[in-house]
Amino acid sequence: MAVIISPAAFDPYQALQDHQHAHLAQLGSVGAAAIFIGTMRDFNDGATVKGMTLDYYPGMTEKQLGLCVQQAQQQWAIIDSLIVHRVGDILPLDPIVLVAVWSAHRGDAFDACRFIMETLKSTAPFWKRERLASDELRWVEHNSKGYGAV
Amino acid sequence: MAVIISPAAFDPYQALQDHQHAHLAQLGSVGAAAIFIGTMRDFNDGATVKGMTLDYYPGMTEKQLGLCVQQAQQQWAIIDSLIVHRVGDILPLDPIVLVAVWSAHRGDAFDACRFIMETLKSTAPFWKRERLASDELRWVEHNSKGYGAV
Amino acid sequence: MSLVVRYFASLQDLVGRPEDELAYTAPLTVREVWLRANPSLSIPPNTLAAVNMDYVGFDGSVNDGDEVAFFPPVTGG
Amino acid sequence: MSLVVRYFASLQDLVGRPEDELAYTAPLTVREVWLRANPSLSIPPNTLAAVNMDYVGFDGSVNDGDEVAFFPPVTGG
Repeated sequence: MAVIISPAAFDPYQALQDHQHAHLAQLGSVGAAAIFIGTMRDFNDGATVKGMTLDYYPGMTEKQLGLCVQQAQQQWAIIDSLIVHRVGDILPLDPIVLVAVWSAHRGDAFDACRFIMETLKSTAPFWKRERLASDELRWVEHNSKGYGAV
Repeated sequence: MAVIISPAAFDPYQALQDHQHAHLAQLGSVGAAAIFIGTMRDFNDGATVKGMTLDYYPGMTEKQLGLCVQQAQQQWAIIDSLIVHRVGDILPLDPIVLVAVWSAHRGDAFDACRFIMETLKSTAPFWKRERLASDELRWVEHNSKGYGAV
Repeated sequence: MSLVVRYFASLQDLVGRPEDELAYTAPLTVREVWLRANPSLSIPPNTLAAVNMDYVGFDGSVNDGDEVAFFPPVTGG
Repeated sequence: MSLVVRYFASLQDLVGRPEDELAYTAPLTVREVWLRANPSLSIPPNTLAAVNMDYVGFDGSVNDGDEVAFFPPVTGG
């Protein structure tokens, strides 16, 4: 159940490969992995975005991410999980967040991955500040529900 | 919207990396990827499983997987998708299936990925035959609902 | 007129062959295709049918040259 | 008794400093912590509060040595 907060750019597929090799290579009980990767878009809320800075609350962020995983473990049968979240300066197309859940069965993996992702978005203290094409800085004021149309 | 049916073992993270580099490397509109990986367990329905053979219906399998994706596209805003499915002889811990959906928003990616996976499991003509520890061969008779307890 | 009838997985084991060529004269339903090809074997419960690689009900009709397939519930993924 | 009060993101811009040290004598609620630290500034709508890195309501009480934090809605992920 690893949680990594990283100011360095990361390749989510490499992170998954590394985690799998280190922790799950011999585990014949794993039948399912559900994974979410959030990536920085170059457009948001009607404006072209050139870059982004992600602030966080060291200590509380780790604690809240740990709680997300704990709450998921109480509801679903999880074998392992991995959360990676970028902080600091981020460019369009950079991965921002990775949430992966390994389980015996797909229902548990899907539900737990989505739960962790949604709980992270509403409780983990991260804050995005966008740099627009005009070089104006703008705090992102709230997270969306996650659908294009909403 | 790639569909790959493969008798060769595959590394899902490598497949994702390759697909992403080939098709999505410059795409600033992608904000979310939802991914599912199904892996062969070494235990099923009360017995240790040594290996498995996956039969399919060449032609119909591809057609039905294409329909899964089409139906998902009608319901959610999908930028790209990738399905990889093993056939032939499979060993425990081998990846069997990979479903990935890229979208602008996470809700669309999560919903479409899960829909494709569930639709694949109920409509794509694949059949598993397990080789038990006793060397007995046994057809898997139906897919589970995907939860440990069900 | 003629059809190809294909069997997959445990149903192939049951009928003991991968496919049949079926010549016929009057219109047939999918159920009648099975009965012609396997007169002494009733259709196992939960059997699925496809015509030209699309799922069909057993009351669906077939046309000259169609490929009709019978198989058990699918178990991929 | 004393507290550390921390501000994050747009709330840090608004109050103009990252943190305060606050000395106090009688028991305080979280809301009163804000009022002491920012007497001329009402709490912006949607502000969240944490005590020792756990979310709390504004009527929650604080203890000597606590770290109290105020910040806007989170926007990670």
